[in-house]
Amino acid sequence: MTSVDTPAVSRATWWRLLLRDRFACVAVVILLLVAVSALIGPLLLGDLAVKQNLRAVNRPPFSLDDGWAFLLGSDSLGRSLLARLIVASRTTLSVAVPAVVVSLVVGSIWGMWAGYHRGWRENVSMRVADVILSFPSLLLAVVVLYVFSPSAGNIVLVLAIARIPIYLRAARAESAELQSRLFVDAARTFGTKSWAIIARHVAPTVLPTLFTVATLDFCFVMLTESSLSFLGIGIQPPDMSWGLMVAQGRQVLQSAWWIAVFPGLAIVVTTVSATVLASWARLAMDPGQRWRLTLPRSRRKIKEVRA
Amino acid sequence: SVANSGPEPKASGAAANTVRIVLPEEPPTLEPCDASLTATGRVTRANITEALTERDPSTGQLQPALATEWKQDSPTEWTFTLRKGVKFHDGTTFDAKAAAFTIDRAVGAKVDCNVNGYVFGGIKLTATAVDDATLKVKTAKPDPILPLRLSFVEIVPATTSATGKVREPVGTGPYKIAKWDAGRSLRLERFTGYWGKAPEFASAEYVWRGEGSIRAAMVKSDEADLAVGLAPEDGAGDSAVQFPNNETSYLRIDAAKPPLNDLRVRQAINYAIDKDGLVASVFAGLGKPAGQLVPEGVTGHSTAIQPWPFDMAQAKKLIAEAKAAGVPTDTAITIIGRNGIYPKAAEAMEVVQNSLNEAGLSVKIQMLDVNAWLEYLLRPFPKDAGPTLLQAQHGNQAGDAAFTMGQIYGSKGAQSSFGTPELDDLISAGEQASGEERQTAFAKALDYQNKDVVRDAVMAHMTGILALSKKVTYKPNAATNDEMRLAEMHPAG
Amino acid sequence: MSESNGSPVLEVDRLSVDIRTPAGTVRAVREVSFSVRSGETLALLGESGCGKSMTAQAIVGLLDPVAHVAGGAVRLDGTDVLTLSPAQRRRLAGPGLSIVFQDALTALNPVQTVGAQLAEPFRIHERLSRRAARQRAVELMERVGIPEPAARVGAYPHQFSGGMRQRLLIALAMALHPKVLLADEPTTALDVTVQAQIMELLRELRTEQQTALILITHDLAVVAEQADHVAVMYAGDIVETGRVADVFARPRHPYTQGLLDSVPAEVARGTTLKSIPGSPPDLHSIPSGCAFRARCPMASDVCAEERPVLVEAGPGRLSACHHWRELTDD
Amino acid sequence: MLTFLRRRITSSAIPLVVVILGVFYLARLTGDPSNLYLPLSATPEMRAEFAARHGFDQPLLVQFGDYLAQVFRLDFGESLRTAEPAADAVLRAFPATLQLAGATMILAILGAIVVGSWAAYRPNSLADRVASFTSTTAASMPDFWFAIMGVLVFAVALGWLPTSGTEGAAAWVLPVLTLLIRPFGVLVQVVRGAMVTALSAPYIKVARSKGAGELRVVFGHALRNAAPPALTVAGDLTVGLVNGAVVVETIFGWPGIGKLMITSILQRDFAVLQAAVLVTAITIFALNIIIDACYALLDSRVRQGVTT
Amino acid sequence: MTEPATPALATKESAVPLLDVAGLSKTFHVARGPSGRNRLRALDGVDLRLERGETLGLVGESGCGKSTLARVLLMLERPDQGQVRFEGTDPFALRGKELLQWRRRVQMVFQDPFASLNARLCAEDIIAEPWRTHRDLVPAKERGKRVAELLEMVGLRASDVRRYPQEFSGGQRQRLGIARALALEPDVIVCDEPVSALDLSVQAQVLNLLTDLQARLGVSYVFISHDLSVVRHVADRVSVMYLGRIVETGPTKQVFDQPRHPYTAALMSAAPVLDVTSGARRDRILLKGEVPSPLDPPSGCRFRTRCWKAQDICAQEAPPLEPSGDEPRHAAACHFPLQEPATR
Ligand SMILES: Nc1ncnc2c1ncn2[C@@H]1O[C@H](COP(=O)(O)OP(=O)(O)OP(=O)(O)O)[C@@H](O)[C@H]1O
Ligand SMILES: Nc1ncnc2c1ncn2[C@@H]1O[C@H](COP(=O)(O)OP(=O)(O)OP(=O)(O)O)[C@@H](O)[C@H]1O
Ligand SMILES: [Mg+2]
Ligand SMILES: [Mg+2]
Repeated sequence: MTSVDTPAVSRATWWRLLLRDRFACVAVVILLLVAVSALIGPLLLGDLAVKQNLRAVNRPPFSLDDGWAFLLGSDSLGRSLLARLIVASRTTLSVAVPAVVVSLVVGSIWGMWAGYHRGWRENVSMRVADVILSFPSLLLAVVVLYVFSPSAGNIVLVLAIARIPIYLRAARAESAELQSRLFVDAARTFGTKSWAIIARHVAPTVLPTLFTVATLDFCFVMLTESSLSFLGIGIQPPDMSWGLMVAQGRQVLQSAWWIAVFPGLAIVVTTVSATVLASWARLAMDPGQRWRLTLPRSRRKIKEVRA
Repeated sequence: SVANSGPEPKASGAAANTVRIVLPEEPPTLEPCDASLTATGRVTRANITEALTERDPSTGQLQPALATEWKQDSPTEWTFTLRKGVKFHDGTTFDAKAAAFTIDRAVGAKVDCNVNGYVFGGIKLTATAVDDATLKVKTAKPDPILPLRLSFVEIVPATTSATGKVREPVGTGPYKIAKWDAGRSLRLERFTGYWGKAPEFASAEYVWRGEGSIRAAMVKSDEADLAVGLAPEDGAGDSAVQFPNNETSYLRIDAAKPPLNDLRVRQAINYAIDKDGLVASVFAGLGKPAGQLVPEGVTGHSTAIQPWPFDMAQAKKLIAEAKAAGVPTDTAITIIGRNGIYPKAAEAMEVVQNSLNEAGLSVKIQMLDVNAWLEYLLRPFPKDAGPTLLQAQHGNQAGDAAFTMGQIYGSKGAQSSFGTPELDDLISAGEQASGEERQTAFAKALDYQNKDVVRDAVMAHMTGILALSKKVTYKPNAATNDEMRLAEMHPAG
Repeated sequence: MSESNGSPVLEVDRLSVDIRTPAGTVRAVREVSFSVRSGETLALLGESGCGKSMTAQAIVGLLDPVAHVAGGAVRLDGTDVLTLSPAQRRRLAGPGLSIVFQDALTALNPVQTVGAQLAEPFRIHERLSRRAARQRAVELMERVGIPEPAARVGAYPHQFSGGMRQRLLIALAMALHPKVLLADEPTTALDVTVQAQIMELLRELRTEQQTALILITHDLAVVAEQADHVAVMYAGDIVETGRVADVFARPRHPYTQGLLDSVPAEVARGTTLKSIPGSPPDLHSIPSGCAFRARCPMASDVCAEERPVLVEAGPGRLSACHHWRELTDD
Repeated sequence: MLTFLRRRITSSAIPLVVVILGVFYLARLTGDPSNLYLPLSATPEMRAEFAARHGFDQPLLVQFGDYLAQVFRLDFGESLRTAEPAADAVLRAFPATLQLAGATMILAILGAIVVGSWAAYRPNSLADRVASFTSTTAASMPDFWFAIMGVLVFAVALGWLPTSGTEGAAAWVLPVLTLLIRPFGVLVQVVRGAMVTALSAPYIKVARSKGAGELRVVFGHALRNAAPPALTVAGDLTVGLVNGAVVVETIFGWPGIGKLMITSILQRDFAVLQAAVLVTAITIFALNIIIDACYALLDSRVRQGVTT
Repeated sequence: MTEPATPALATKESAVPLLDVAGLSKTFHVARGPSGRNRLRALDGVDLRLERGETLGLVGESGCGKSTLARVLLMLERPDQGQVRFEGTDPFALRGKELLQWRRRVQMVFQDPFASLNARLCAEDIIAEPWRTHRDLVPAKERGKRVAELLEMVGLRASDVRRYPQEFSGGQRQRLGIARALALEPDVIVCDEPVSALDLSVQAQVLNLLTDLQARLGVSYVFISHDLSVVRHVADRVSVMYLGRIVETGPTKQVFDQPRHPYTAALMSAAPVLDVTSGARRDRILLKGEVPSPLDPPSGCRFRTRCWKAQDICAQEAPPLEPSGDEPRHAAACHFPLQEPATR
C-alpha cells in the first residue's frame, strides 16, 4: 500500500531465512504437497479412492503386486489406501483449516479487544469463555444435528465455537499486559484508533503463542471431526477424511494396522510440519531473534562451545 | 503369562473359584423387569433372578423353571403350578403371591418395564394367586404363547418396590449380588440357599471395557476369563469362540415412497447386494447369508425361502424396466445407518451403496448414533425424510415369529413403514394359531412377504465372538448375548 | 580521589566486539585498550552509539547473543577472564567484576521482590541463609538512600520510581565490593540531588574498598568531578586518553575538542549550541584511515590513508590523531 | 485478594445459570428419550405415560422452573437410564476424573517446564529441535493409538502393566501417559516460546552479572516471567481434561465424567447430563478463579491492578 | 483538511494561552505500602501556562510527578480534578475528527527510550507510524523520503531505517523517539527527558534542532529534564516541582539566579558544574532528612521536613504559589521565600 507498509524484511530475505533452516524447508515442502493433493487429488484419484474390491481386502502395504495404487495397501473394502489418503486430504483440510482459522481469528481478535479495553468488556468476555468451556461440545454438536442440517459449514461452526475460548483467554491475558506498555501509550498519543493499535502493537506479540497452539489444534480438530461422523453430523461415507479413516481403522488396528496408521501419520506429519513452520516464523518475525536463523551451522557450533 | 502383575484378587484359592467376565458396557441397572435389555439381562437373567419358564435355546422348547408345570384352562386363562422350597436371596419364600406381584409390577405402568412393551406390547393380563403354589393368569385376548412370554418375567419378592425400579434386585437365582462398585465392577456370589444344583464357580466378577481389543487383551493377559461382544479384528486369537448370536442383519426398504414403492426396484435391491462377498470380506467370514429375518429354530421359519442370489445383471434390468415405466429411479435414496450396530457397520453400508449405485440407483449414506437412528426405526417416522433404506438388525430372543412379524411387517407395526392388508391378515392368523399350525401360518406370511411384498433386503444371520481363557469352559449358544448363565461355566480341567 | 600506584587491576587489551546483523557481521568495538587501577575512576566518554556499552558488556561477559568478542583480552589481576570456564567466570561475577546496566528501568525482575534480588549475590557467593541475606539487602538499600528499607524489602520493582530503581541497581552492583565496577550511565535517570548522593556513594566505595570504577556517562560535569582518567571513544575506537583535568583543559583530539565545545553551560537562551557537524560513520562501512576525518576540521590527506594509532601526546596522555600537535598550539 | 475472590464468585453466578439453562434447553432439542427407554414395540399410550411421568409433556419453561426449584433443594433428579439419583452418578464419576486430570496436568506441567526451558535455552539449536519435534509428534498422535499400542505392548506382550482398570498404581500409568502427551506437547511449545522471550529480557543479564548459575537464571528468574501464557494454556488444557477424557476413560474402563457425559447425551439422560455439567462447570469456574489468583501470585503487578 | 501549522495561525488568538492547566490533581491507587495507605497523590493542584512559541522547563526531584503531568497533558491519564485547556477548549471533551486534529498538534517524547519503542517495528515503521493515522499529512510516496529526513535531522543515518530498536544504542533510541514526535509537525511537544542519554555533541544538535523548529514554526515545548544546564539553555520559563506541586515558577534566568524557594536553591546548588581548571568543589546546600513518601506526604508545605527555614506555620498551612518580589511573573510557594541569591 505505502512504503511504510512494505515488510521490514524484503521477500528475498524471507526466502533466505527459510532456506537457511532445513527443517522449516522440509515442513514447507510437506505442507505444499498436502495442499496440492487437496487441490487436485480428488480430480485425479476420486474414482480410484472409492473403487471397492471385496476380493482384495486388507492387502498389506509396501508391495507393488497390485500396482502402484496399492503401495500403501488396501482397506477393508479393498480400496487403494494411497488414493484414499490423497483424496481425503481435501475434506480434511476443508474442515480443519477453516475450523482452526475461524476459532483462531475470532478468539484472538475478541481476546485482544477484551484485554486491550479491560473493564466490563473483559469481564463479560471471560465469562462467555467460561460458559463455552464448561459446555459439553458434544451436546452442541448433537443439537446442531437435530436443529440444523449436518453440513460441512456446521461442522466447522461447532468445532470453531468449541475452540474459541482457548484463543480468547490466551489473547486476553497477553493483551491486557501489553496495553499498559509505553509504546502503546505512544501510539495513543498519535490518535491511533484502538483497532489499529491492536493490529500493529498487540497482535504481533500475542499471535506467535496463539499460532503455536493453533498448529497443534489441527490434529485435535481433525480427530474430533471424525468423532462427529459417528453421530451423523460429521463427514459421511463415501466421503472420507483422515480423521474418519483413523477412526474406522481403529477397529482393525491389530489385524490391519496400516489402515489406521497411514492416515494418522498424515495427520501427525501435517501437524508437525505446521508446528515447525510456526516456530520458524516465530523466530523469523521477532526482530530480536531473527539473527539466530542467519547463523551458518559451523558458526553456531563454535558459539556453543564458547558459551 | 507368568509376569502378570494385574489385579490378582485376594487369595489364589478364591481367584481360582471366581469367573471374571468383561462386558462391553456396565449394566445400567440390574432391574429384573428391564432384563430384556441386553446389558441388564445378561447379568440378571438366570443368574440373579429366574422366570417361571425358560426356553432352551438349542431346541426352542419351553422348560420348567420356577413353575413346574402349566396348562391352558381356556383361550384366555392359564394355570401355573409353582416350584416348592424356593427361597429368595433375602430368605423369604417364593410363592404364588410373589409371582402375581411380579407380573402385576411388570405389566403395570408405574415402573417403565422394558419387558412390558417388549413381550406384552399392550396385551392386558391379570395374575392371581390361588394358593401358595398355584398361579392363575388371565389375558384379555387369547394368547397361545403366554408361557413363552412369561419366560421373560423375572420373579422378584413382593417386598420389591412396586413404584420404582430397583438397581440391586433380590431374586431366586443361583447367584446373589455381593458388591456393585458402580462404575468399576460387579461381584456376584453363589447363593447358598439355591433350590437347584449349586453352580461351580463360587463367585463371578464383572468388569466392563468399551473397547473390543481391550476386552480381548484382558483375556490374553489373564485379567479376565471371558470377554463378550468381540469383533473379528479385536485380536482374541486362540481364545476366540464363535457362536451364532441369533441376530439377522437387514435393510428395511421404505416401500411407501418412490422409487422404492415399485416392486421391481425393491427386487433389484435384493439382487444387487452381494451377500456372500459382504460376509466374506466385511464380516470376515462370520455370518451366513440369509433370506429371512427369522432364523432356523424359531417358530415360523420358512424353509422355502433362500437368500436372494447376487445377480447384478438382473438388478440392472429391473431398474431399467422400472425407469422405462416412469419410476423416478434417479431420486436420491438415503441409507440410514447406525454406527456400531454390528462390527464394520459403516463399511457394510458402503458396500451396499456401491452395489446399488452400480445397479442404477442413486444412493447416499448417513450414519447416525442410536437415538437419531431410532427416530427412523420407529413410528412416527420423520416427516421430511425422502426414500430411505434403514440399516437394521433383528434378534428374536423368544423363539417365536410373533415377536418379529407384527412389529416389523404389520402395517401398523412399530418398526414398519409399509405393509399390505394381505400380509396383515396372514400375520394375525399366525398370532392366533398354536402348535404346528402356528409354524405354517407364520411361514406362509414370510413367504408372501418375500415374494410379493419384498419390504426388506435381508443380508445375513450374524455370528458373535467371545474370548474364553483356558481356565474356563463355556459353550455359548444363540441366547448368550441376552442371557449368560454363570451356572453353565466351569473351571477347566 | 586516591592516587594509587602499582599495576592496574583491570587491563583491557585490544578488545574487539562483532555484531551479527542481517547485512553481515560488523565490528562495533575495534581493538580497544585501556586499564584502571584500584581506587581509580576511569570515565568512558563518547558519541552515543560509539560502542561504550558494548565494551562494558564484553568486559563482564554479558553481551547479547547477537554480539560476541572477536579478539583481545580482558585481564583482571593478570588473568584473562575471556579464557576462563563459565563456572570460573561466574565466581568472578560480583566480587570481581560488576556492572550497572544502562537500561535501568527494565533491569530488575518484575516478579521478584527487590529484597530477593538484592539478597541474591549473598546467597550465591557467600551462601548466606535467606534471613541473613535479606538483612544484608536491607543494609544495602539503606546505603543507597531508600527510605524505610526494612519495610520495603518486600516490595516489587514497579512500586519504586525510576530513580529509586536506579539506586537499587547500583546497590546490587556494589553488594560484593567488586574489584572493578562498571557503571553504564548510572545517573541519567536521576535528578541532580540524587545524582549527587549516588556519586558520593561511589566515591566512598572507591576510597573504602579500593574499587576501580569505570564510569560511562555523557555528563562532562560528572566526569570532571568524579573521574581521574578519561578515555574518549569514537566509532568503536579509543581516540584519546589521559587525566581528566589535562584532557578537558587541553584536548589532543579534534573529537574531544568538539565535545567540549558543545557544553550548553552558561550559553544564553536562544543561541545556537556548537556541535560537531555530520554524523559518525556507519558501522557497516567505516572508511579507511581515520574514522573521524569526514567531520574533522583538520583532516588532511594522510587521515584518509592511514588509520591513526594511539600515540603518546604528552605526559600520561595518548591520542589517535595525526594532527594532535596542531591542537596543542591554540 | 478477598474482594477479588468475592467479586469473581458472584460474577460467575450468572454464567453458571446460563450454562445450566443452555444445557437444559439444548438437551431437550436433541429429541424424545422415550424411544430409548421404552421397548421398540411400545404403544403410543405407553409413550404418553412415559412423557407425563417425567414431565416431558410440560412446556419447556415450566420444566426448567421445576428443575431449578429442585436444584435449590439439592435434588438433581433421577437418571432415566440407571434409575439412580443423578447426583450419585456424577459424584461417583467426578473424583475419578479429577484424580486423573490432576495427575496428568501435574506431570505435563513439570515435564513441559523442564523440556520447554531446555529447548528455549538456545533457540533453534539441536536440543531445541529434538525437544520440539518429539513433543509435537507425540502431541499430534491420535490418542487411542497410543493407548491401544501401550496396552498391547506393556500389558499383553510384556505383562508389566494391567491392561485397564483402576486398581493399584500400575493401572494409572497408561491412562496418564495417554492423556499426558497432548497437554505436554502443547505446553512444551508454549513454555518454549515464552521462555525465549523471557530469557532475552534485560533482568536476565543482571541475574547473570550477579554470578547466578544457569539453572538459577532459567528457573529462578525467567520461568516466573514466562509463566502467564503457559498458565493460561495449561488452564484450558485442564478444563479439557476435567470435561472428561472420553477416549481414555472408554479404553481403560476409567469410570470418569467424560464417559458419563457422553453416555447421558447419547442416551438423553437429561438429569445426569445436567448434574454433570453443573459439577464440571463449577469446577471450571473455580479453576479459572484459581488461575487468575495464580497470575496475581506470580506477578505483583496483576495483584495491584486487581485492587484498583 | 489538515491545517498547516503556521506561526500565523498560532498567534491569531494570543489572548488565550496555547495551553492552560489549572488545579490539576491525579491520584493513583497502589498496593498498600508500609504506611498503610494506598492512594498516591502524584499531582496535587498543578497550574501551568504555556504560550505559543514558548519553552517551559519543568524540573524537580525524581518521582515528583513530572512524567505524570506530561501524561495528563497528552490525555494518557484522566485527571481527578482540574482542567486542561488547549486554546480555550478542553481536549478531554473532543471527539472524532477534532480529537484527531488535536492529537496531531500535541506530541510527546517519552522518558524511557527502551520501553516506548515497539521492539517489533523497525525504525521506519516507528517514525512513520503517526502517518498511518494521519494519512493526509504526508503522501504515501514521500513517506520514505521524509523518514530519512527526520532520521538525519536527529543525527541518525537514513540507512538505519531497517534497523530495530534493540539494535540501537540507548542514545540512538532516544533520538528515534524525538524523530517520531516530530513526524506530525506538532504545535506542542512535551519532551520528557529527551536528551538524557545523548552525548554533548548530539545533544547540542538536538537542542539546536528544537530551537530551530521553534523559531521557524512556532512550536512550543514543555521540557522536562534533570539537566539544569540544558533547561537553562532551552527554557524561557521554568517551573519547579516538588511532591506533586509546583513550588516555584518564573523566567528561567530569575529562577536560576535568584531562586525564591529553598528547594529550588538546593536543587541549583546540587548540580555539578564543569569547572575543568580548578577541580575544586563548591559548597552545596545539603538537604537534611529523607524524601517523604508520596503515599504519606507531610502536611502544609510539602518541603518543610527537609527545609532549613521551616517553622510551625509551614506544617499547618500550604503556602500558595504567588509572586513575592518585584517581578510579577516569578512566583514561589513558600512562607519564607529567599530574598538574596542563594549561597554560592
Ligand atoms: N543488535 C544490534 N545490531 C546491530 N547493531 C547494533 C546492535 N546492537 C548495537 N548495535 C550498534 O552498536 C553500536 C554500539 O552500541 P552501544 O550500545 O555500545 O553504544 P553506546 O556507546 O553505549 O551508546 P549510548 O551512549 O547511546 O548508549 C551502536 O552503533 C549500535 O547501533
Ligand atoms: N501508574 C502508576 N501507578 C501508581 N503510581 C504511579 C503510577 N505512575 C506514577 N506513579 C507514582 O507517581 C509519582 C510520580 O511519578 P512520575 O513518573 O510522574 O515522576 P517523575 O517526576 O517523572 O520522576 P522521574 O524524574 O524519576 O521520572 C511517583 O511516586 C510514582 O511512583
Ligand atoms: Mg550505551
Ligand atoms: Mg519521569
